[in-house]
Parts: sequence; C-alpha cells; structure tokens
Amino acid sequence: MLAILLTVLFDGLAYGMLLFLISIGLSVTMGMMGFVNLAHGAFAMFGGYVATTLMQRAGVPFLVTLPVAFAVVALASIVVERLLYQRLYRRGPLDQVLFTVGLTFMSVAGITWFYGPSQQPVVLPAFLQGQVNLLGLEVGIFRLFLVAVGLLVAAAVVLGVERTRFGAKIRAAVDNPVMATGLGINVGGVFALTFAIGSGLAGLGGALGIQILGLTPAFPLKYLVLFLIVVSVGGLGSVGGALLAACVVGVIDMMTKYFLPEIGSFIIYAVMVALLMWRPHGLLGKKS
Amino acid sequence: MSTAVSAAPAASATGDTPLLRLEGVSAGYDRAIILEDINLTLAEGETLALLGRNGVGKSTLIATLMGATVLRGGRMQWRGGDLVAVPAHRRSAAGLGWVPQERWIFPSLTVRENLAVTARPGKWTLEKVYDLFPRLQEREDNMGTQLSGGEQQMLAIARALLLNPRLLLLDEPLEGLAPVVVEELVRAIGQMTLDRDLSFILVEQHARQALELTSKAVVMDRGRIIYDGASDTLLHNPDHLNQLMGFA
Amino acid sequence: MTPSCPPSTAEAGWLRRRGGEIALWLAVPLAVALFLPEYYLLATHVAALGLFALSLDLLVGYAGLLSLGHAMFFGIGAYTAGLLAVHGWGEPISGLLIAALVAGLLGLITSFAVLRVQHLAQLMVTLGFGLLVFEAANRARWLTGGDDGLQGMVVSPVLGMFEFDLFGQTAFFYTFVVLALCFIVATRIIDSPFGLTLEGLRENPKRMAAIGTPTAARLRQAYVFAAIFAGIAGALMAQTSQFVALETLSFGLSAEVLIMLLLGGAGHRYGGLVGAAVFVIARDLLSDLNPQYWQFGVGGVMVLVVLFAPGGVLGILRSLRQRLMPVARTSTTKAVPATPATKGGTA
Amino acid sequence: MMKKAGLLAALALAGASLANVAVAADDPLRIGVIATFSGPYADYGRQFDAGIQLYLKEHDGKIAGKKVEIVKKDTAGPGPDAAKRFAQELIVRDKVNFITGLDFSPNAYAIAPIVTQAKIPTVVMNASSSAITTSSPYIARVSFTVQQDSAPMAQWMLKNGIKETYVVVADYASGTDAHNAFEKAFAAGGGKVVGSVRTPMNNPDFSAYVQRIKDEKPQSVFFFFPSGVMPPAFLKAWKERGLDEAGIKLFATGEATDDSYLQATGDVALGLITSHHYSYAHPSELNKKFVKNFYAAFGKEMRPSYFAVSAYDGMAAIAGALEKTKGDISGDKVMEALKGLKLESPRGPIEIDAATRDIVQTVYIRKVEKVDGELVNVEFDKFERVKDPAKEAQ
Amino acid sequence: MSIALTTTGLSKNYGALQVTRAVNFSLPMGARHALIGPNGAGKTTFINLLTGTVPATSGSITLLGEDITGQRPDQRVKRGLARTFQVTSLFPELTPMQSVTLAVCERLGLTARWYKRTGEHRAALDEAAEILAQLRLGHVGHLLTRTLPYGQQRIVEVAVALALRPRVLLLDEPAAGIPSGESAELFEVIAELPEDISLLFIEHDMHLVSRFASRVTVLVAGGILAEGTPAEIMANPEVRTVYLGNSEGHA
Repeated sequence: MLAILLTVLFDGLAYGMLLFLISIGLSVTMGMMGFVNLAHGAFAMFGGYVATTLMQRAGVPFLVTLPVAFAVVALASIVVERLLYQRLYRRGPLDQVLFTVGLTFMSVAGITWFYGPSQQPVVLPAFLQGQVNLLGLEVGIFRLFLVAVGLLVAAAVVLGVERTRFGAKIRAAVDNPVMATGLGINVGGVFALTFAIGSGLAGLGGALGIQILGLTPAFPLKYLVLFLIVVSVGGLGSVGGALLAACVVGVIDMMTKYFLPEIGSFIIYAVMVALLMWRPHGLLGKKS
Repeated sequence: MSTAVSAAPAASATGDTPLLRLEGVSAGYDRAIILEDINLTLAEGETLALLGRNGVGKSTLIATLMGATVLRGGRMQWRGGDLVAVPAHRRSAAGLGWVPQERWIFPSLTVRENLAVTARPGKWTLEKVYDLFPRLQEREDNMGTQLSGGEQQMLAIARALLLNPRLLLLDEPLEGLAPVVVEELVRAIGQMTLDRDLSFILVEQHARQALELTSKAVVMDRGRIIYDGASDTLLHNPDHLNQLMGFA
Repeated sequence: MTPSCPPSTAEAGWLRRRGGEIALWLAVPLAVALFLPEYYLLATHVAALGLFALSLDLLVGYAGLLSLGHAMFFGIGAYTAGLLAVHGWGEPISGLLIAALVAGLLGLITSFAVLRVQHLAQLMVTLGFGLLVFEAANRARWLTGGDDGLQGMVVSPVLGMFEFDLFGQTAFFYTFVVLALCFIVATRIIDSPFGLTLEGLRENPKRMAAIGTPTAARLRQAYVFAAIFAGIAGALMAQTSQFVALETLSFGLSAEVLIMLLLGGAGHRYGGLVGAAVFVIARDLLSDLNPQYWQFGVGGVMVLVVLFAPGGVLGILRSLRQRLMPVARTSTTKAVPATPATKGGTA
Repeated sequence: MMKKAGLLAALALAGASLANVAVAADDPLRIGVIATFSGPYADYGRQFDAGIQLYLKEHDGKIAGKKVEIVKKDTAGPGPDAAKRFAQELIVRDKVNFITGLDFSPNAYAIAPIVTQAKIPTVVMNASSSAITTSSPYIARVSFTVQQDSAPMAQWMLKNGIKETYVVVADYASGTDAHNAFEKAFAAGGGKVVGSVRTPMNNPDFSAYVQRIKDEKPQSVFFFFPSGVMPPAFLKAWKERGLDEAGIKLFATGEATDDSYLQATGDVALGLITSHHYSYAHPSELNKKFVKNFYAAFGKEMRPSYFAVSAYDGMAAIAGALEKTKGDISGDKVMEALKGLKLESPRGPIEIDAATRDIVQTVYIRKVEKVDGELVNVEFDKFERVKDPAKEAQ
Repeated sequence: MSIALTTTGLSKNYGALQVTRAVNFSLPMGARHALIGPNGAGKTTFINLLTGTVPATSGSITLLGEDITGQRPDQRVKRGLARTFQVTSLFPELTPMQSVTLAVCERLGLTARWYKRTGEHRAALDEAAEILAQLRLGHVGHLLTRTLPYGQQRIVEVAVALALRPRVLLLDEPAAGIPSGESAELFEVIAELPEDISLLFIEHDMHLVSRFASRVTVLVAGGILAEGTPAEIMANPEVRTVYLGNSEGHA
C-alpha cells in the first residue's frame, strides 16, 4: 500500500513539474509586470512543435531539441513582447485578456494550418523509456527525468533570482520600479528579458510535455485553466509558490485518479476554491 | 539614442556651462500639478539647500530631475545637454544620484545587493562607502527591510554614492533619525562638501542645518521658488527665514 | 439650480431621449422578419447570448467584478427550464420565471464566497464554481443526460397561441420580446441609484465605503441580478432550441461571453448586445467561409479591436463622441494650465 | 432583388411546410455536412470531407445526374446545441436535401427532432450511439454502433481462452455503451469483468489508472476510448509501466488504432488486438482501389480512416437510394429506398437494415503489425453480418 | 453636549511599529481645528483611525456621545462622520453631479433601490445640484470628473463629503496638489462651510492654518506634541524645532 502511495505521489510530482515549468513564466508576467498573458499556453505549444519538428524533419535527438525549444520560444516571445504586448501594458486587464485570447485563437488556427489538427507523435530515446527500480519503487525513467529537470530549473530560477546581479535587478524592479529606474536599471528591458525567460521555460515545458500532455493545436486552450490554477494558488510572481502549487495540483490530480476515479476533477477544483478562500493571494503570494 | 549628455564632461564645458539649469519647469503627477515655473541654476561643485514646508514640491522637484514625474513644460539642461531627452533609467549614468525621501530600500535585496546592483565604477567603491558607514558592513547580509531607519538612510546614501554621481540629490536625509545618526550623517555630508567633484542638493525642513552645509539656498512655497540666494545670507537672517518658511 | 442638472435627469423629453432607441428596437425584429427570415435562428442565438452578455456587463462593466464562471447561471437556467419541460411543465413563461429564480438563488449562495476575494482570486473562484457545477451536471446523467444533452423537452406554445416552429419565427419573437423586457429592466437598474452605486463601486470602492455604502451588500445584489438575467437567457436558449447541452455550463461559454462583452464594450448598456452580434455573426460568416481555420479570423477580430478600438466597439464610439463634444473639450484643455512663465520669478 | 427575395421568403413562411419542396431537374443536389472541422477533433471533419470529395470525384461531382453542392457546418467538437441550430439553418437557409456528417452522438441526437419535423433524410457517417436511428425515422446509419464493435471483441476473447478482464472506458455516453455491451457479451459467454474504471474526457495522463491496473493484476484488459488523443496516451502509459512484461493482455475496439492516428501513436500500439469494421489494410480489391485513389487525391499525408470510408459509403448510399427513387428526393421516398439497401464498401459488404435503418456489416479482429515499415491493423479473424446487438436484444 | 468627537488613548501599532501613540483628542462642536505635523507624523493614520478605515489597536473613539470604536466605516458615516482624501479619491468616469447624487442617495438610503430611475428622485437631485452650486461646481456638474482641473477635483472631494450632511468633517490636506492659481476657490468653499459642521483638517501652510483654524494640534511621531491657538503654536519653540531645526536638538 505504501509503495502504491509513493508511486502515485512520485507520478504526481512528475506531472507537477511539467505544470511548474509551463506556469512559472505566466506567474512572473502576471505577478511582476501585471500583464495578463493568457496566450502563455501558446508559447508552450510553440515549444512543443519546435521540438517535434526538429525530431521528425531533421532527426535532431530529443535532448538537443529541449534547449532549442527554450531558445526559439524565448526569442520569439521577445518579438511578440516588443511588437505587441508593450502597447498594452498601460491598458486594463480586460483589454489584455481579449487581446491575448485573440492571439491564442490565431495561433491555434495557425498551427492547425501547418501541422494539421491531430496529435504529434513523439518517440523518446530508448534510455528514457521504461522503468527503473528506485529504492524499491518502480518509477518511470522519463518521469524521473522530468522531476530532475523540473527541480533543476526550479533551482536555477531560484538561484538566478536570488544570487545573480540580473536576479537582483528583477527584484529591485519589482520592489520599486521608480527607484530602480532612478538608479539606472532599465526596468522595461529587465521585464522584457524576464518575460523571454518565462516564455522560454514554457517552451521547454511544452517540448518536455508532449509525452504526457500530448501536443495538438488545442493545447493552449485545453490547459489554460490548469496553468491559471497553478499561478493563482501559488501566488502571483512567486517561484516557490508556483512550484508548491504545481506539485499540489499534480499530486491531487494523480491521487484522485488512482483512488477516487469516480469523483474525477471535482476535488482539484474544490481544493482550488478552498485554498483561494483561505489565502486569496495564493499559498506564497505577497499581498499587493 | 540621443543627446550629448554623458558622464564625461563635454569638451566645451568650461566654467561657464552650469551643471544644471532649469527654466520654467512645471510638473506633477497624473493630473495634479505640483511645480510651477521653476528656474534654477547650479554650477559644478556647488551645493544647494532646498527648503520649504511640507508639501510645497521639494520632493517633486527632485523626482522631476530623475524623470519620475509628468513634465508639463519648461526646459532642463544638464552639463550643457538636454536632460529631458535622457530616458529616466539613463539619468544615473549621466551623473545624477538620487536619495529619495522615502529611502526606497529594495526590501527583497540584501544590504550588499542593494549597494551592488546598480553600482558604477569610479572613485566610490564598496570599501569606501563601508568606511563612511561601517554599520552597513556589519549588516551587509541583512535584508533591506531589517534595517533601522538610520541604517536605511545610510544605505540609501551609500547606494547613490556608488553610482559615482556628479550631483547627489539628498531628499530629507535627516528626517526622523536619532541625534547620533544625524551627527554621523552630517559629518559624512560635510566630508563630501570638501570634495569639489561632487555637488549636492539637500532637501530639508530643518533649515538651519541645511544652510550650514551648503553654499546656496532655495526656498519653495506652493510649487514655486520664493527665494534663491546664498545660504549664509539666510542663515544670518532668521526672521526672513521664518517668514519664508511660513512661521511669521 | 436646474441649469446644472445634466439633461438626462429632466423628466420631460423622455420620448426624445429614448425615441431613437425605441425605433431601433422596433426596427430590428421587423427587418429580420421582412428581409432575413432565414436568419431567425441566428438572430435568436444573438438575442439570447446578447442577454447573457448584458447580464455579465452588470458585473464586469458596471460593478467592476470579475467572472469566468458566468455560464454557471446560464446553464442552470437552461437546465431548469429544460427539466421542467421534460417533466411536463412545458409552459414557457412560467418556466422562464422559475429558471430566473433558481439562477438567482445560486447567485445568492455563491456570492458570499465570490465577494470575499478579489482580482485573480475572484476570477479563479468563479471559474472554480463554474467547473464544479459543470462536473456535477456531467455526473448527474440520470437527471441531465450528461454529455448527450437533455433531450425530450416538450415546450408548449407561447401564451398558448404561438407554437415553436421549424423556421424559428416564434422562437425569435419570443426571445426578442423577453430580451427587450429584460433590457428595459436592466436599463432601469443602470439608471437607478443602485446602478449609480455599482458604477461608484467600480470606480472607487474605497470612496464608496467612505460615503457609507455597505459595499458587500450592494455587490451581492448586483451578483444576484446578473445571475437572474443569465438564468433567463439560458432558459430562453433551452426553450427555443428545445434542447440543453452540457456546454451551456462550460468554461468555454463563460470565456466566450466575456469575449463578447469586451468586444462590444463593457460598461455600456448595448455592449453585450453589440458584442454578441459581432462575435456570433463573425463566427458564422467566417466558419461558413472556412470551417477549418475560422478561429484565426475571430482571433484576428479580437486583436484588432483591442489595438484599434480600445474599450470595444462601443468604447471607441463613446470616446469619439466625447472628443467631439465641444463642452468637454474646452474644459479638458483648461485642465492643463501651462502657467505663463512671466508670473514666476525668484526672490 | 434582395428585398424581393426576402418578401417572398416571408410569404412562404406564412403557409408552406418545408417538406417536399419540389426541385427542378437542373437544381443541384444540396447536402449539408454537420461535423467537426476545427478544434481538437478537426481530423474527423477532414476525413469526412475527403471521403465525400473522393466519391464525388469518382462520379464527376454528380449523384443521380445532379450536380452536388456540399454545405459544411463546423460544430468544433461535441456541440449538440450548435448542431441543432446548424441543422435548422441548413434546412431553412441553405435548403439542403440531405444532412450527413455527424461525428458525435450528442450532435446526432440533437438534430433528430429537426430532421423529423422537416422530413430531411439524414445519413449518419459516424455517431455510434445505438439509439440514434430510433430517435427519428429519417435517420439511417452507414457507420457502426459502439455495441456492434465491442461485443464481438468479448466473444473473440472468450473463444481464445480469456475468462477474466478489466474494463477501462472513457467517461461519456459511448464509453458507457461500450462498457455495457462488452460486459454483457462477456458475461453471456461465461467471462467475468473483475474491475472497471471510467476515465474523464480531456485526461492527458493515464499513468495513475494504469498503475492501478498493474496493482490489481487482471488476466486481461479491454478498453474503449474515442479515437484521437486518448488511446496513444493510454498505450504509452501501458508500455511505460511495463504491463506487457507483467503478462496482462490488452484488447480494445478499433478506435484505439484508428488509421488516422496509428502512425503517430507509434510502436506502443504494436501487437494490440482490436475489433473493428474497417482497416485501411483490408485486403480487398475495392479497398486497394479506394486507398490508391484516396492517396492520389489528397496525398500520402493522411491515411483514409473509418471516418473517410463511412463518408464515402454515405454518399454511395444516397446515390443508391436516389437510383431506387429515380431522383425523387422527398424524405419519405428516400428513407424507404435506403431501407435494405446493399452496398459493396471498401470495408466489405454492408447493408442498411430494413427494420432499423442501422448498418449490418462484418466486424474484423485485427492486430497491429509493422508492414513495410508502417503500422497497420492486419485482419485475421472476423464476425460476419453483425447487427447492432443493442437493437437485437429488444 | 458640546463635544463632537473625542479619542481616548487611541493607538495603532503595526507589529512593533507604533504609528499612533495614545492620542487623547477632542473636537468641540462647530470647531475649526487644524492638525499639523511633519511628514510621517501619523496625521493620515489618525484620520483613518477616526473613520474606521484602519482598526485601532487600543483606545476608544466617541462621536456625538456614542462610542463608535468597533463600528464599520459605513456605520460611522451614517452617524455623521465624513472625510476627504489627501490623494484625490473620486469616481473618474462619473460626473460631479453623479458623484454628489450618489452620496446624497446613500444618505437618504436609496442606493439599494433599483426599480426607480435616479431622475425620479427629484429631492436627491435638487440637493446634489444645490451642493454643486454652493461649491461653484454647477457649470461643470455634467463633465466627467477625470476631465476636470485638479483644483476642481479637490472641490468635488469636499462636495461628496458635504452631501453626507456630516456633523464632523475631516479634510485631509484639502489643498494638496492644487496649483496656486486654482486654490482660491477651494479656500472660499472651506471658509463658507456651514457653521454647525465641526471641522478637523490637515494642512501644512501655517498661513492657511491661522486663517481658518481656531485651534491647532501638532502631531509628531504619532503623539500630540502641542495644542493651542495658531499664534501659540507658531510661538512654541518645540514646534519651531520640529519645523525649522532652529535649536540644537532633534525630535
């Protein structure tokens, strides 16, 4: 029984890591820059398509496609940010919602045009397939890989924000944009770069997630609710919060599927509502 | 980008090019207009006391120099170039060092990070500001918010010094501080005065102290300048000072 | 005193003020009947969704609340009317009223939780409730038919006289008349002190508390009204199509109605109606043009509206009108007094 | 002009009923297709469209001597209320003579009252819930029913010595149908369902369910998911968790190895045994020609799936019926002609049951194998003239 | 009863930070009372404590003889306590007429009424129009508040508060942010306020203080430093120290 519990827990964590990778960028853009980017899922999808295209058409190995997906999506997001989003920073959140949902619709149709509506295949390299015995637990190698990548990225993001000069600039810009500007920090530039990294991580998550989340043009709409749950429950702009919330969502989802399949998604929504009533700013969110 | 403003003095910038010149500046926030028709000139190495009651626009004037307000009219020149055209985030590189009234220490940064994140190379180094404010070195791993008011004030000044500015904008640096700390800060500011490379504008409600530290003084009332002259003159005419400050 | 009164408060000239509107409300159904009878269905769809978007406008546009779960009320209204009709209560008008009551009750119950939180949390809590109700309806297959939808509705003729026909003629006029009545009530609400209070709450809740308004009570009231109108809209949809799909409760519909409202212009009485018309007609035209990639066009419309018509179709009209109003203009320029430089000077 | 047409239409409203509008000989034959052309299930619509276009291409764009006009309506997935409105619009606005398409059962149920009222013959090209044909006398089906494909799998499993199984189905109406039909047939032959789970739609990750099965160690598992994203996800989890190695046998209906998605599903599908009415590798001459023409018309990007075949057969059924009625398109005559209609389809012989208007066809047992580097369903056993078991029982 | 408002030992702590220290203050009926003090002295916090926007840590507040310490802000308003805000807090997309009508309706208990148009509540409209006219806002009553000059917006602040017919009116830096050219109107308005309203206002300008206030309270570091007539206060050496730094010590 304990072994089952641990296996399910582990699967939930692996799933949570994916959610974390994709959601963290959304949390950052909404929390730090106050921009409601509901097209965030489209960046993740874009990363997925970059990866499958490279694998299928150019025979690039899976592991190589991951950093490429990150970089391509990050660069593309800079273009989108400078060209479009920048004009909307001063607008209300409702305009931002309308705009980014419109962009999502366009990207869904655009991807369908190029790739067709059906699921993209992904074949993992042999060394990521199958299961290993880890301390007596049978765990999927790919899921182990996911947990590792997720923790690595979480650590890198936390260290990057906490330990680097650029991270200090981000924190300063968020703490007090006026003062940061007065001291010579280009707040707009810092935000643009932060946005790019967040989007890049979504792209990475999209590429990593094909195996588990699947990849179709419907991706950005299908998972939007899940990403929003992670962001709101974690607390806007909080890296640790997003990680915690993603793990909570992943584990609860896996647990209910295993132990209470009849109840379906009830529990996850009920838990979200309860958590938000308890802590409206999220588990680790700051009061604004 | 723009403008002839740079940290290095322009070739033609001899004695007759002022460090800073404001002409007919009016500015405010959103719809509120706080400053009206401000004219002000500051020479290289000059120090200025900016006086006036609460809410007359002293801080707004400082913020306007930093590009943090809405400029409604007028011209601002910095070392012969157009300051208005310099984006707000480049003004520190041009030589303006801001110590805001609220101090605005970044709460999520440590003391050391607060200092290092925007530091620019020059004669002021981390060691030198630590020499000036040894307290900061003791507390360098604390978060910005864990400091006392006085320490925060030191940090704000040290942070601005590490920008290696030509002009330091000190907005009520002595406000609400314990007397010992005030002494320490006054000493530090006095020390800076000796350094002819560094000008400063000192905003104070405590007129006397400010006048003692500066060569030139300006008194503001309701968004306008009502006195512009030598600090000494005002220091030796308390009645005039009281009248200007609204206490007569 | 009177000259300072805004013209809208003058009781006389009611016909002058509303005359154009009334003409429009009479002209639209007439035009549909005469020239576009084959579009009865589409027009019915627009009218029902327009009422739905109008109900959301009370929350989003007027009271300044957020909701991504508004379909909950639409769907509950639809299922109420639908279940009544399945189980022998086919009389449509009483069905509408009962649906309104049930939706209003659900609104009242959920309002306590929804109004405790703000911003993103409010968005997510409404979304969460919406999803929970959706799941519940999906599970309760014995009652709702689950994802096959609720079948077997038998709706009696309206007022015992007008049978629902294949052309959708009765459905259209029925829906349109109910929409018009609801619109009149909504206009009343918006024009009332309560409506003004909602706008005040949208603009500045802090100040509203400072003038002594029990803000939570007012918002709750608005929430219940919005739920009632949404419930009526859902019931209309159910009765006129004699079918209730699970999708009437879905997150997708909640998002869609928000999009409609924003397209039309939130905070404007006609915002929901215009938005529903723009969205539904655009989708119909585009998907007829290209059933596979029409989403691109709809997304494009949304993006273009934000870029070039901030505040939606009616928002841009309103700001154009304001710009052209001479009174407002002079006062705006006066508001930025570039005080003459000569007045200044130093001591 | 517009005005005049509008007035005329308004006048027409006043009296006329819509059925039996006389059609002049040179009027085109208008066929409305209600299906999913956008969104996650857009493949369904694409396959329908390809099947229809292929039939028309092979017949000069004509049926019964009339030029055919296709009007497509996109429901973007299961959307019964949209489907109902589209049906009404197709009839009132586009004046179609036939309605076809109908991929999702709720959509088909929703339009039943409309086509009954308007007496528009309707040919279901996929929707597979049993009772659809009973919901209106104007509906005939050329695809299959869930029960028709599920029950034979149970019989075959019993025949091959499998006595215990665990059932996994998607949690929606067809899933329930498959579950019940399978369990009934399995129990009737002495088999025992030892456990079951219904998984929510839109569920991306099956590892928890698969883990649970692994922990329960049944002799075999039978599953039913709608074709598309769910079967590959399930098979991936199955493979990843090593259930093959655990000796648990896996069976499914043909949706799991839908030809549209089989290549993308990949090697995880290898060896899976399914029951279904169509494989694109069906070894008949007619099918070879069908596949060849299909590739010639649309390229090799897309394999013809059972959706394309049903659509192709749907057009053939309309043509066959109109041949019988000699071009009379009135609803009652066409429906009469459809009853008992026999066709040779690329999938094999099919017949529209005269009593139920539902399809009678061969159900094949197939296994996924790699042939010439391609994954295909290779048929190796069959049940002939299978009727919908749900209707047979009544 | 001659006292409009009293506080007894009113304190506010944020954790260890004490922003208001045991303030005992009383405002007589019909008073014109100014509250001054350096930045950060806790003047606005004091106002917020009085209105209930910020809950007090300890101490009590009595309004017109009734203890209102535990009441919600809206309940205190209903008992005759109104305020304005230092940073304009209005309804940008409403007109002054609408804003004032809103306040009048709230006072008359009409804001829950949805079945009658505002236009039909003649009395409320007339009263709102009268207030606007009194405050010289009649000619801009129908323009959107956000389009008004800032000086007029500050007057709208007062108008909205007056519409509540307060017994005690708290003005938080009513002249803050107004260009000098536009302030005259506001001061006339304040000078003409009905005499039965007890007035407490925060102001920095000692000229204005001495013009409008009969008494002055000086707040420093959350506590009362001095209280007296304007002349007494200006002559008070401690106050001069705080404001000018005249003597050696520092507060």
